[in-house]
Amino acid sequence: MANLKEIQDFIRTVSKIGISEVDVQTDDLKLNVKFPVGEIAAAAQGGDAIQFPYHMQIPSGIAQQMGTPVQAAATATTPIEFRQEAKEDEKKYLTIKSPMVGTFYRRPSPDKPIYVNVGDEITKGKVLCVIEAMKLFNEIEAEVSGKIAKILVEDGSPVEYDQPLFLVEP
Amino acid sequence: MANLKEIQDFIRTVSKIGISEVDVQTDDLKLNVKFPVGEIAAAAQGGDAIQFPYHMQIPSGIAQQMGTPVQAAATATTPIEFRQEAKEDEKKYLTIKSPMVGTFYRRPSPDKPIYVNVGDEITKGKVLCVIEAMKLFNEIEAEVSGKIAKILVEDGSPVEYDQPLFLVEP
Amino acid sequence: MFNKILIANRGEIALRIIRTCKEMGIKTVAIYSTADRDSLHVRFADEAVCIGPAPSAQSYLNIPAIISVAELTNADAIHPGYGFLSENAKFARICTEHGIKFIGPTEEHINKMGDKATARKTMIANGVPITPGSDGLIATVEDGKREAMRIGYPVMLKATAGGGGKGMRVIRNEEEFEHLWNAARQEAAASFANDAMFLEKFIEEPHHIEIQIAGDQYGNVCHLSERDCSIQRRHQKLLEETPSPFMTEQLRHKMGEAAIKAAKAIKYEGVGTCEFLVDKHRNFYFMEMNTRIQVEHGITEEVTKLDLVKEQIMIAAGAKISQRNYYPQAHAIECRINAEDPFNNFRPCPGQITGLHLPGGNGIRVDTHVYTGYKIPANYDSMIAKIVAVAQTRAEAIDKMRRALFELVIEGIKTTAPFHQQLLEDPNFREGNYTTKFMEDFVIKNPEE
Amino acid sequence: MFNKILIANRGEIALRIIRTCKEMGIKTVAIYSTADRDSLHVRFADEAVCIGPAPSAQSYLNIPAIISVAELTNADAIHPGYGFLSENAKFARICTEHGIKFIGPTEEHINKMGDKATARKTMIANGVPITPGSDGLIATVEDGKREAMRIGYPVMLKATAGGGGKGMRVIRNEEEFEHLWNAARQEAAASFANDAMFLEKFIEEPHHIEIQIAGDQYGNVCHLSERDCSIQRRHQKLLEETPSPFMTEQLRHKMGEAAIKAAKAIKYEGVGTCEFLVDKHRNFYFMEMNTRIQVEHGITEEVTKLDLVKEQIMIAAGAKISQRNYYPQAHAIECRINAEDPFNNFRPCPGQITGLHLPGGNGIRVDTHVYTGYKIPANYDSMIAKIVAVAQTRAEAIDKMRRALFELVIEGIKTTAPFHQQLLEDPNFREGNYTTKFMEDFVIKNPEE
Repeated sequence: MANLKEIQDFIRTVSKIGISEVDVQTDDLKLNVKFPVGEIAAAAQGGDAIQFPYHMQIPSGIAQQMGTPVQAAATATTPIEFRQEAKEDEKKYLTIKSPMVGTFYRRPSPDKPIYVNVGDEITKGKVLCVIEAMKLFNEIEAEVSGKIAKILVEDGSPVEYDQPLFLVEP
Repeated sequence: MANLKEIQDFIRTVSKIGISEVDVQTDDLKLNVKFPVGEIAAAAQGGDAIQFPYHMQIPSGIAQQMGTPVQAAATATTPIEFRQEAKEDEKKYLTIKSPMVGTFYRRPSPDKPIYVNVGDEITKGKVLCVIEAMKLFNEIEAEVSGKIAKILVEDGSPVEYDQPLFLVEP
Repeated sequence: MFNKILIANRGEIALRIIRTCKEMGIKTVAIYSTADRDSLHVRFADEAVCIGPAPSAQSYLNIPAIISVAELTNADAIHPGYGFLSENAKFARICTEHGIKFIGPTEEHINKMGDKATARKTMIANGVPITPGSDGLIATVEDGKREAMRIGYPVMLKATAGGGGKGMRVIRNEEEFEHLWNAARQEAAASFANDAMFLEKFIEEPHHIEIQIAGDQYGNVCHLSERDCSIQRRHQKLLEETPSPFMTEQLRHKMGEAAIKAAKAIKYEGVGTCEFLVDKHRNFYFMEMNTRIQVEHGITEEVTKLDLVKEQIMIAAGAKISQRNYYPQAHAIECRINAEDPFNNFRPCPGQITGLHLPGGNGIRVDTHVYTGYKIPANYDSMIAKIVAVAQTRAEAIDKMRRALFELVIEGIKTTAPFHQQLLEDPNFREGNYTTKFMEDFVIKNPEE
Repeated sequence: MFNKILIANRGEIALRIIRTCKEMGIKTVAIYSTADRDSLHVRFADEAVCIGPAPSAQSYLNIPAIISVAELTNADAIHPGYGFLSENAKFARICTEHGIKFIGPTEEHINKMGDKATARKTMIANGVPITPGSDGLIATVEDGKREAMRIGYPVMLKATAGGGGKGMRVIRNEEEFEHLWNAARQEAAASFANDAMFLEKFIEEPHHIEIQIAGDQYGNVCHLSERDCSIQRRHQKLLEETPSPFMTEQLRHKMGEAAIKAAKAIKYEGVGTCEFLVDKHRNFYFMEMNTRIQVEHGITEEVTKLDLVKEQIMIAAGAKISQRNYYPQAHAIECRINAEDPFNNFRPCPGQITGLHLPGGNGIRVDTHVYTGYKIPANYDSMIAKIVAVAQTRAEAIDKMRRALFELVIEGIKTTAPFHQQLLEDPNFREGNYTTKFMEDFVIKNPEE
């Protein structure tokens, strides 16, 4: 009998061919696979989903050129590292993102305690951090309840709009 | 019994033919595969040679623009129609192509008989036509034997290099 | 000179500014909304920061976010491009308050020129010809009717805060005055939160001709000759050219001097444009001054070989301008390629560009932020490319543009390119025989019909 | 004026010629080999005819096929571009015999300038300075040694039919004379079927500077100033610029006059280029005249705003040229982007372009026949694009070119673009301090090592 590994390889392989449905029945196997129509083309092109459609459409070399200023002299200062992409294993978590551009602080002021740590249980409405923008300190409240699984940004770092700040285990 | 590897190879192969569905039933196998209708061409292109890759890779609009000169006044004369593409049902024939640019004639001179007609049996070395280039009449000999199935070019028409002239049933 | 410039804009003008910064060795910070993640300006800048969601009010018009990014990235100047915050006096002031150089005029300049009734007064005081009109703002319908009678119909009713054709009405007789007055005021209130109105003599079939100027921080102003922008549809420019086919050497001299006078009147700093209406007798009237780089600045660059964005940056950094004026050394035409369906009332057509081939070679310049696969967001304006053709004569420039449009292929969306091709074949256009009324009579032939 | 022009070439120059023809309202016929079915020149011409298989000898050099196409399509003129049949006197004659105008000089002009020993004699007779050298061809090794002694070592041994660096040897002393003589003759015989040789004084570290000229059918000749082509590797030009950083106004005047003299000596018709070597004392010596459009003609166009292909067509149609000379109004640099691996001895890299993004904007011109998906045939030369940057000063043009190369993305093949980026950063290059020896000492840094 075909084992799961074989079936999995079979599906992966035929998915790249670009079909919409396959039905197999043998003495010891009954298999039906349907492929979503819209995705077939992408799958056929090389298998994997591409996170940033940009990279498919424009020569990927353009992306590589970021941070290579024409004037060599101008490279003296290091561009700020804004964004850290979420990793694969973080997908099961809920993400709390920054609603604004500013500087991320984990406590209201240097002499006050930290709002939250990894492992803390939070409820909706709990203040998680402040983001300073134009001298204003904006309290960021949790929109979900759960347990803080990861804090993605260092205290005092700049953050951009929509940047993931916390992962929460629901 | 067919194993999954065999089925997978089977699907890959038939996918390139450009069909929409295949149904197989043997003693020990029942197989049904559906191919997405619109996507067949794209899927099939996965590995095969494409006759005119140009059209895939450059905006197809460029091709449409041929013969649309900028100056409207210049459209008075009609461009010569050089090429007639071979049709699907002609694939079983052998094609005799023009080895040069010139004018295609079916007889050596206006008062002489035609070299060959549709239905004529020809053997290798038989003169099929002349092509005039720079006042020189070049006899074109058959490189294959068989029966003339179709004459693709009108007597007295211009032909380009590699242009199909005759279809021969081998 | 600046070390790092934040570009508070998107699309082709953001890319345009990044290019000049790179050439000058200045680092760049791009800002972008979530709708513009895949934009070229994001890729080509040294740093890029997402500042908000797709709606402009929360991203490209979001002053606190933009100032925050400038501070976080240590940008020492902000270039606003055109549109968005480029003529926003409050933004210019906040930049200054935060020690960031706004690359453009001061808050005061923007206020003086942005309010049209004030601008008219300044022009009168400085001897710049303006269209006869009401003495300042009009309070009531009755005042308006009296003023209109004095000026003589037809008159143009305008919102003082207006722009882009909004809050404007042509009134041809007293009967229609009240109705149009109400409509224009409502529109102005909705569009600009300001329903103050004034009246001008309406010039029939005028030429829309603008003079590019540049002024430095030391009171020097020069002009860079004209651009003819009369080919417009509902006050949206479609094609611009320089020199204007309607221009004479004498008129250029007079209009250039008037533009310089207008700029000197307010000690203008930066590059700017004085827009004039020119009637068939070559009388010209000041309309307004745009206190920013214009979309169509490229044609002036091509015939003067200047880089106007570089001039802006140099002026902002305190450089002195040369004391001479610049005259066209060639003929340049720009076609604005918009994602609009010219056969369907120029309906916007956002979508994905599935195939793209841009023209090139002798005398062709292309400014675009799009590429094969680019998705045009529905949130912003529909311009996707500017094609400029430069040649020694107007006839050659027209034929070069036709050749370039023939080479241009944009698939997946509809564009205005087929309209431009027809426009360039029009006998009146080819003869340079057109006014701002041209598009009202121009019939676009749909080849599929 | 011509009704229809056949373009006896391929690649970017074929496209270049089609563009000007379209702008002039002249119909075009493209010819192509089976390897070029998917080329843009095939798509953009009004008609296109396949003339033979991939090898040039059977297609782009196949005179009977090309003449047949011209007759079948009723073309009244043939533009040969550069390379292939552009300097083939026999082809020019056959065109004339068939009543087809060859857009270029006559058979006689090509012969007079194509044979280098004859050209030297003509120059001497007309007072154009040439490098001291042998009095005509050299029959034997002994004659050669005697002449070399008279001229003074080092000497350059050259094939009279030579070109592209083939059949040339520098001889530094009498001991190596015989060995190098034999090698050069064999190479000349194999390359040009003509092993006639002559000797010239070898100029150490010269500048390779050429003067663009144009002559009409009435004996008028003008010059369009110089191009500096000293950045070359094995006699292949890699980058050209105008004005030359080594040029002075006086030298330009003298070289311009010499080039005009050279052209007038043979009543030259068409555009052409006189190549000179210039030593460090600014003595200059005529090398040869190219009786065709040059690859690098675009930089002259950008600084004079002329269209040289249009000039060629006008001259061929009998137009008179203006009697003035043209001087650079800006600075232009061209980088030849080749499908070669600069980190691997410039090994050609034919293949498929899988991703392409071309630069644009202010001051950037791109001439290319490639597109995303284009397969570069291995049969022809490796140049895939010419990028020209134009600005007011040399420093600005260099920075603009660096910005353009930064924007350029070509995927799927290796190109010379990374080399050009390094070249433009080299302090000696930036100071304009280079001769034809430059590339011998230039070390290309492989960023992956």
